Amino acid sequence: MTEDEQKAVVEAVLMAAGEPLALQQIQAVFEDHERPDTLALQEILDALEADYRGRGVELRRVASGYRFQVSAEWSRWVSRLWEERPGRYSRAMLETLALIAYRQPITRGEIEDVRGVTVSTSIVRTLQERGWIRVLGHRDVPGRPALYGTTREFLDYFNLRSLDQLPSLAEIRDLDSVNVELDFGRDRDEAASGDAGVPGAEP
Amino acid sequence: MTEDEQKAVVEAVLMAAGEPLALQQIQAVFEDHERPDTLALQEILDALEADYRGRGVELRRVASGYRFQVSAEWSRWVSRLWEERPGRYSRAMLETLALIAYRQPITRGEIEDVRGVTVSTSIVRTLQERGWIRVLGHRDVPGRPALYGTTREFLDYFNLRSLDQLPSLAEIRDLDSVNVELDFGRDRDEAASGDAGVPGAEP
Amino acid sequence: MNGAETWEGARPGRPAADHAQGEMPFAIVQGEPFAAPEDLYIPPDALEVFLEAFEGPLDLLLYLIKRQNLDILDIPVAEITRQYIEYIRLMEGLRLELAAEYLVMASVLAEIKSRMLLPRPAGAEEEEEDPRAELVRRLQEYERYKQAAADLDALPRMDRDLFPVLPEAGGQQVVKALPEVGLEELLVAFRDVLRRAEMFTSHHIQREALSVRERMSDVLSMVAAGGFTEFARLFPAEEGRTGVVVTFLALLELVREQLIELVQAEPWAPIYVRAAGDGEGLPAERPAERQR
Repeated sequence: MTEDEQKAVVEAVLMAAGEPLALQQIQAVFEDHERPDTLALQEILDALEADYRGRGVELRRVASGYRFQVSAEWSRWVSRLWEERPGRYSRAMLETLALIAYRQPITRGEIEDVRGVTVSTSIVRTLQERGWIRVLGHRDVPGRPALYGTTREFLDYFNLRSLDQLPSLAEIRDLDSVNVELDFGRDRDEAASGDAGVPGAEP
Repeated sequence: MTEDEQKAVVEAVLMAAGEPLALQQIQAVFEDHERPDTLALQEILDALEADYRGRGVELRRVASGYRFQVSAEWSRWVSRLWEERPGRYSRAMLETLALIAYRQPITRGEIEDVRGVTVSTSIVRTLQERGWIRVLGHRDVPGRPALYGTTREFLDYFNLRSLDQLPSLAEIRDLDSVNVELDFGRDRDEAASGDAGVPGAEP
Repeated sequence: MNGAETWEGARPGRPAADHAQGEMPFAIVQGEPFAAPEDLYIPPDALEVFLEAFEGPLDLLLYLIKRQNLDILDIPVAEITRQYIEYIRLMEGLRLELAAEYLVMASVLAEIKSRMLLPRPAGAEEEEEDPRAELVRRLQEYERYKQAAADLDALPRMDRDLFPVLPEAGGQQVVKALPEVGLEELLVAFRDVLRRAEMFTSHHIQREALSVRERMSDVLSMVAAGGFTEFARLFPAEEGRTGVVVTFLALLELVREQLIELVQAEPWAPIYVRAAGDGEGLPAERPAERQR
């Protein structure tokens, strides 16, 4: 077995192992007559380390041996591999957000009064985590419910300078007659997510 | 972002993915302004493929995209890392899989006709669970039997880019070759039309 | 030709020994060739092993043919049938469970054999089909897929010949992409909820109110930090006249909704704003540094 072949075996074994390998573990995959001694193996490892310097992966020595790892430099890109496809917000979430935008400052109880159904804690939390709503204060009634309002991020996201750029009620009422294609898109979305109000993405 | 950086990102992403990545999947990890177009990405992939030629791992294009893998050349050493030996597939399973691969779309009854024995439900289920075959539709005959075909995962697993990389089927000789006075052309035609469109089938 | 030849007899150039001598096929048992002469006791499990080695009657027939180096296109049906039946009998004698397909094949062979022995009518040979044709086709068809299966098995495949690379990739935590929402989507949702609540007919919400409501939120969050905010600080000078009006309306609405309180220690003293229920006494000193 040539040195190049030994090196290829070491590279292959380290790549496939999925965990750090000690020198003895690497040596164990060789048959007796082809096995590099510790010194030769160390040289091979040094050479591999040099080969991979500045590349997408690197050979690193850790406590329990050697392993290949994706260079930290590129982890930002690699992590995008595992990005989940974005879900969709439920109808309940959108209605809650719209009511907070138009009627702020507003408590959860007041939203529920208008919607006629309970507003789940998770909806409120999701909107807060998204940075679109915030607690402005608390209404001075028993239970001191939180008063919600929209944020700067909300305006930015929807590309608004201020809230009064939102359409008026009259404009909203006419939405269906003006935006036929808009309605179509909504219906399709509903069909895709099963049913309006069924949480698509909310946790 | 320089070309070298793009190349390192592609290398890191492919190494980390653990499965074949399509060009679009690789492009998706880049932000808009740094993303290589398809041509540039293809060049990067070609360069990476060349970089790894003759080494312990190789960049291989299979059905679902590109994947880094430990070359078959070194599998003897790599498999010594693990106690467990990979399972063998029974001839019944391999023959069933081969018939589905070469003759798709094909029903279970048609497989049984060729093999001369019953195809057990468990074989079909196992192949489906492995993700190697899928139901393509149903033949429009009484009982509406399922038509099976192979998947991209099947090709990926067997290191293939497409069905026409499968080894060619042996030719079917007819009795003409020894028995010229007899006309068995009908049989040959039947066999040929049964294999229509399947790679490696006789002309 | 005299018109009375059988199919079998008409076959030219085939050594007669081929079908005349009828050797018993043998099995491989524990790696050793296993001869099975008629008079020898064969342990049942050995035959089980043997039978398991075959994928069915076609496979067994192929074995019998290949083993004797016979041309698949020119099978000595009588002899092969004899060997095949002998096999089946042996299995049955040992009460091995035999798949029905083996028995079906036995009768197919017997039928071909009898057709082969029938005299061929003279002059009709062009239209006549070799009784073996269908069997030969099936055998070849099976053989090619048997070979294809072997070829498939020989392809380098994952987990046996190829292995995925598994470098450490730093946790692989899933980054959850946030859903996108279009403004239209939001507005349609709003329209629907208002419709349901029949609020289009009421006068709860006016277009003008929006800037006021926005300002209400701003004021509320300014005073929510606790303590007092000086009234005048709520009117940024750069907003001009409109800004003053909007803020003033917002303050009135907030007072009306009992969300804030306005406090003045004495006439002409500075007016302070605080969140409702934030019931502390008036500040002795100006507390306004806490805001903004």
